[in-house]
Amino acid sequence: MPNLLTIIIFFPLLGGLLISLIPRRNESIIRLTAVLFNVMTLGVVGVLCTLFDRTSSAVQFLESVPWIPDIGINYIVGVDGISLGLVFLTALLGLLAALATTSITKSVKEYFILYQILMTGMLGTFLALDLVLFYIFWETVLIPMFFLIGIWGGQRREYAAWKFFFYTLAGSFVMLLAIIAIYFLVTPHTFNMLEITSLAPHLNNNFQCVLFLMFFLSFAVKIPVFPFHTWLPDAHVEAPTPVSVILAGVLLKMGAYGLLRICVPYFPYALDYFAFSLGVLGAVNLIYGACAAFVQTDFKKMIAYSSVSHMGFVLLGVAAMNSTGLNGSLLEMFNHGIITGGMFLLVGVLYDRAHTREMTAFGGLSSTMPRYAFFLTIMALASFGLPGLSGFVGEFLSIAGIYFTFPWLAALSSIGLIMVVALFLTIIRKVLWGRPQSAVHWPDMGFDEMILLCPLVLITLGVGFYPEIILQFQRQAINLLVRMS
Amino acid sequence: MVKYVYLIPIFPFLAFWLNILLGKQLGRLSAWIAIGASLLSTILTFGIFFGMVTANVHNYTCSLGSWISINGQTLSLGILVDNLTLMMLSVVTVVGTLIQIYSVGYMSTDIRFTRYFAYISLFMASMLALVLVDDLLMLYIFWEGVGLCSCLLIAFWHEKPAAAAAGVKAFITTRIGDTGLLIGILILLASGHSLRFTDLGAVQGSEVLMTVAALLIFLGAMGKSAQFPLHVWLPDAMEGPTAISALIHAATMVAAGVYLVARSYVFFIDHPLALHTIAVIGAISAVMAASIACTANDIKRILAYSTISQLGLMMLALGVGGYVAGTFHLMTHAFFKALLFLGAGSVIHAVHTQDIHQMGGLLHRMKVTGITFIIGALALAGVGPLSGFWSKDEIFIALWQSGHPVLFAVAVLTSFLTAFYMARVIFVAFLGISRRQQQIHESPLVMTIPLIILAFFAVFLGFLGAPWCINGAFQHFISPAMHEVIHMNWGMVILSSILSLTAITLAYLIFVKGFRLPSSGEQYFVCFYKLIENKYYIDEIHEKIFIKPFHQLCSLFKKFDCMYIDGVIHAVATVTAVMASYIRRWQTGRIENYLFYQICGIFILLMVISGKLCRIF
Amino acid sequence: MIPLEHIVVLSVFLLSVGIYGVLTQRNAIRFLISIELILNAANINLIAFNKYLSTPDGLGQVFALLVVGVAAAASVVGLVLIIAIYRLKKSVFTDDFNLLKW
Amino acid sequence: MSVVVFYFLAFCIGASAVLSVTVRDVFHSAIWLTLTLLSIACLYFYLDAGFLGVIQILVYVGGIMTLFVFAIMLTARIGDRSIQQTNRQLWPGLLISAGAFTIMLKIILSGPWANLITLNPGIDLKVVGRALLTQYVLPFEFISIILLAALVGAIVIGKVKE
Repeated sequence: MPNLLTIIIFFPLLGGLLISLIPRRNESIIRLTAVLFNVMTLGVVGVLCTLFDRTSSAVQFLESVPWIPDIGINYIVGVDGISLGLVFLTALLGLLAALATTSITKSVKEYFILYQILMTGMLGTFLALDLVLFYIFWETVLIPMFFLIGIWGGQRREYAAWKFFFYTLAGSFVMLLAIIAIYFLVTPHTFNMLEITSLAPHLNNNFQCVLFLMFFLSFAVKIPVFPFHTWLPDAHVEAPTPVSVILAGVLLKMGAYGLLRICVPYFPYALDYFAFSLGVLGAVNLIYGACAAFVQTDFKKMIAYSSVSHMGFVLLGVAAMNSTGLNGSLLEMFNHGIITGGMFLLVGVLYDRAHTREMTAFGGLSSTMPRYAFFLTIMALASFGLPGLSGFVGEFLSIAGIYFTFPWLAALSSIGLIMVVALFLTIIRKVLWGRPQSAVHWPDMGFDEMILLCPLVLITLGVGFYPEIILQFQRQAINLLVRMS
Repeated sequence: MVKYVYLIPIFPFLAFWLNILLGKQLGRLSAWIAIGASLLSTILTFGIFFGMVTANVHNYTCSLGSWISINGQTLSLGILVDNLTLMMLSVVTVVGTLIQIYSVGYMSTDIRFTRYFAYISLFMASMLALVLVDDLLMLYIFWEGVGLCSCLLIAFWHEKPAAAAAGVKAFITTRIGDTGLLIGILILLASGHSLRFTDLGAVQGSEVLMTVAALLIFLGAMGKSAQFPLHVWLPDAMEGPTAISALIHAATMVAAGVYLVARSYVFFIDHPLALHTIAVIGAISAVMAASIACTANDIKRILAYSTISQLGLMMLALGVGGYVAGTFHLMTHAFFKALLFLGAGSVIHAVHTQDIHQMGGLLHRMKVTGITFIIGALALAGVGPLSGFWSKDEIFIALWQSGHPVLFAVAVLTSFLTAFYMARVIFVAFLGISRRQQQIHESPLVMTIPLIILAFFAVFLGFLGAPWCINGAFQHFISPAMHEVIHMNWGMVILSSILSLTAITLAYLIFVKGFRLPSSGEQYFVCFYKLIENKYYIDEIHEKIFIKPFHQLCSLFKKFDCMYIDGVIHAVATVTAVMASYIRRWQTGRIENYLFYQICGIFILLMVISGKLCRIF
Repeated sequence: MIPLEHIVVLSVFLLSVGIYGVLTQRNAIRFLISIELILNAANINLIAFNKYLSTPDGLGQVFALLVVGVAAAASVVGLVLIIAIYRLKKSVFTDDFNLLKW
Repeated sequence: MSVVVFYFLAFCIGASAVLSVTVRDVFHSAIWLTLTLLSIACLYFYLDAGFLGVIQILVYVGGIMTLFVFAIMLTARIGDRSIQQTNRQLWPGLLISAGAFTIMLKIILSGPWANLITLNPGIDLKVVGRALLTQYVLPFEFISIILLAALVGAIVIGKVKE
């Protein structure tokens, strides 16, 4: 299949178009169509994974078509070990989030149209290999997300949507400037990311540092890195469950992906120069996120802040600049998508029953909702990195990587490891243990809810027991990255 | 036979999944699945045990496949079976199986019966795997696994807030140690060393760095083995079911720290400072916990402190080079401490209280429990010829030979205190008059049979290491390189006998005869007593130094988020909004204003171009 | 013949009066009247240039004709709008309406 | 002679235009506008555009002015003399229009007009008609559509809804 990636990117959009043709009263058909398209997207991604040559570090399935030749913009898409895992993650979480939309009852048609656009944007971001194309997909994600939060969100949805929008937009503009700058700085002028990979490292050191910072700022907002993280708790809390899943599972990865795709290979000098600062930011993220999460009273906000904390591992891995750290970083991105996606699904399950997210309203669910307790426990354990579950591998590799480069930072981050444990155990204690707080007996998770979490739990266990199933895809690409930086 | 060794943890692991996934359908069958699994493991263990002993094989390693590669090293899941492993395997499987059988009776009325057995199976699997693996990282993985099971089982009765809090506390406290262990592993990894236990002896590198690594690894052991100052979780852990206290918090998991030190002993022995630290920490823990145990009133807490103290003794022994003594005590302690806990559980099951002052005269009501408990207590007190006597003797000898008089004195003091508080428990709770009116029944057979079996071990296991009996079989077994003949050290035997007998007599005088100190001395004593009764205020110090600042830090961060970061964001937004509120007044909505602006614009345009136009003309 | 610029000045004057009317009158009908003045100013120019510059096909007149047509259409619609809004609000004064606000 | 006629017409146009935007009574203002339009028609005749002059009278004076008068009468009270007829930007408006006039005057007076003039001997109405229906048929048709649309629109908007 020559145009596999184009199919993957635009297939969800096609679904969106199709949905726009369905009369709005046929809600169930709309839902079915959306799910069907996402299943097929996942299927195509599955085919991609099997066809992917994991022994090669090169970009595969490359497609290049001139788009606006006058200014050198091409439609270039390709996949390598760095993006493959994230594409799979996107397709998987996309399907699960499309399934988990029982709580969406308002304007279902518009919801799914926007959702499908969002999917195209995310997949495109991970697959684009032309800076302008990358930027366009990057922004494509922003707009549907703004509406998804602003229309289908909770109480303070508009505030959250605006906050998210402006934060990210501010970052994106800086990135656009950087993209234009890099276009004019490299000779021959090009937007082709693969060509820039070989051209940009020859830039003058000062340019490298400035461009690095510009790109980093934009990615830092998305990751999010302290102190640009405050959009995240609001956006995550106000977004409806499936959107939170996408937001935490995929959107945050876009920033980290950008870091790996652009900042690391393009600006080796700058990376070297800023590595320590990056590591410090990572450690701060880790500790700050865990601490801030610890005192929240809103369940969803706790999980949201814990994402901030986990993204600290990703930063640490990047700052390590060695294959261990980068492998850990990328793996942690994948794992975090799976785990936090599951966590948000679980919060959603509870919210559907209790209509509140206050921690004080829960308690003792371990006895009344044993299945829920099972899933939440596994996800929480994976979140704080219990060995044998996926979270551990990524965290361990990141910490190991940073240890090889900056031992003291690793020691500092290890404090974060303890805090994360405290955080998730507290969640377990408050939600699952103790006496039931509510007089109402909430029903346990149904089949439809469990079916969403099962794949996530299986992946968590699988990756935890045998991380090679993910690592084998990314290893060659990471090795190449290390050689370049 | 030995090549099937990897099956040992697999059986309980399968039992775990079976129980956790099919819990409701299985009902009471789940207990027998768990027990069956661990029985299979036991049988396999002993099969391998005798296979290896008869074939005179001391070492077996195999690799089950690579797991991950870091820094150019491929870490694989490997198995190392040597005599230490075999000893641990036997202890874990035997004690584990007995305790599971006991649990069938003990937990019979619990609503989460199946989950209990699921967790305990998971624990067995992790613990057995922990013992089997051949490198530090793998050990760390299962190390966390047992920690998790410990946490889940402590908080098993999570409806009690104290239990839930204790579960969390246990995990976090041990996690502090584990993080140290992780960093220690990283240090070894970063300096390019293999993490295999068999290669640890050959570790080279900067002395300071390696000593730090050793100390950090020991930090992990401290957390798990509840050594000062990370011991605070263990007494709280007594909120869990007593059978769990017996299995995890007395016999097996807490011994994992000692096991870790013993396992990487070749590494520690190269770094005297680290070894010395182990000895000192062990000594502090031993005497501190023993003194607290003298004043505690909760039977389980007494045993918990006693565990800390005994683990301290083992660490002490290891720290001064008494490898054999440490491991020997580890083995004997596992059995008699499990016995004591199970006995205590049996008592609690019957009288529904844990305060020893509310018990009394139990021996007459609960014959089997009483007698086995007393056997266990005497073994712990080091009364010959029970098992504790022999292992304690080994420790004394090791300390004596190492030539540290202070440490030796600490050990002597500890064993004196041990005998004293165990005698106290017996005199107050089991002998004397009954303080309860209610009918007290002996526990069912399913609970008493494990007690009897354990009592059997508590009595006879020591002979394995007794010098005159089968020529110190244990010593030669655990340390195959040693060939010298073990001699009886009669001095030590007499010393420890006198010690325990004095302590028991003293306890008899105080708790039975009501003997009191002269009042002048009492005044002086009260202060000291208060200090001990409050466990040296260690919990409070922890609270002050770690927990409170942590909470304050968290609140600070939350505030920082809301006030400063969001404050800046909101300030930017507000400035924009204020500016906009002025600018938007131009938008009056009146057509004539708009036209006016438009014409002004045209006018300005005309002004600008008029000069140019004139020139063109 | 009078100079062309005089006619142009006349038309510019008419335009200025129209602008003045548009800017200052609050009565919507006077508003429309002013617009008619502006349109006629344009028409005068078209006719005058047609006369003074040699345009054999009468382009200026053609366009003037078209402007008249458009002006007619515009004033018809404008007046009807005024009547409609008068019916609604009982006023034709433009400063009574700020529906375009924000 | 013709010069006098032109300046007279110019005066009529200018004066009546000014009056039409300054008198208080709207009705009077409509009358003054009629005079302006008539004078402009005369100017067209003067400029050899007789057809346009006729059209001007027919469409403007006959059609549009009637509409204006109707509109004024339909909207009661607005002709009242007591009502303020100018809005708050009287002086700015005056200023800007005067300014615009001055600056345009300046531009016009600096123009090289004399060189441009090549007088047209007179335009045949036939030429205009042919041009309108051949070369400029598209704008012509366009205007008719606009007129139709205005007609329909006026009816729709002006209709009293039940």
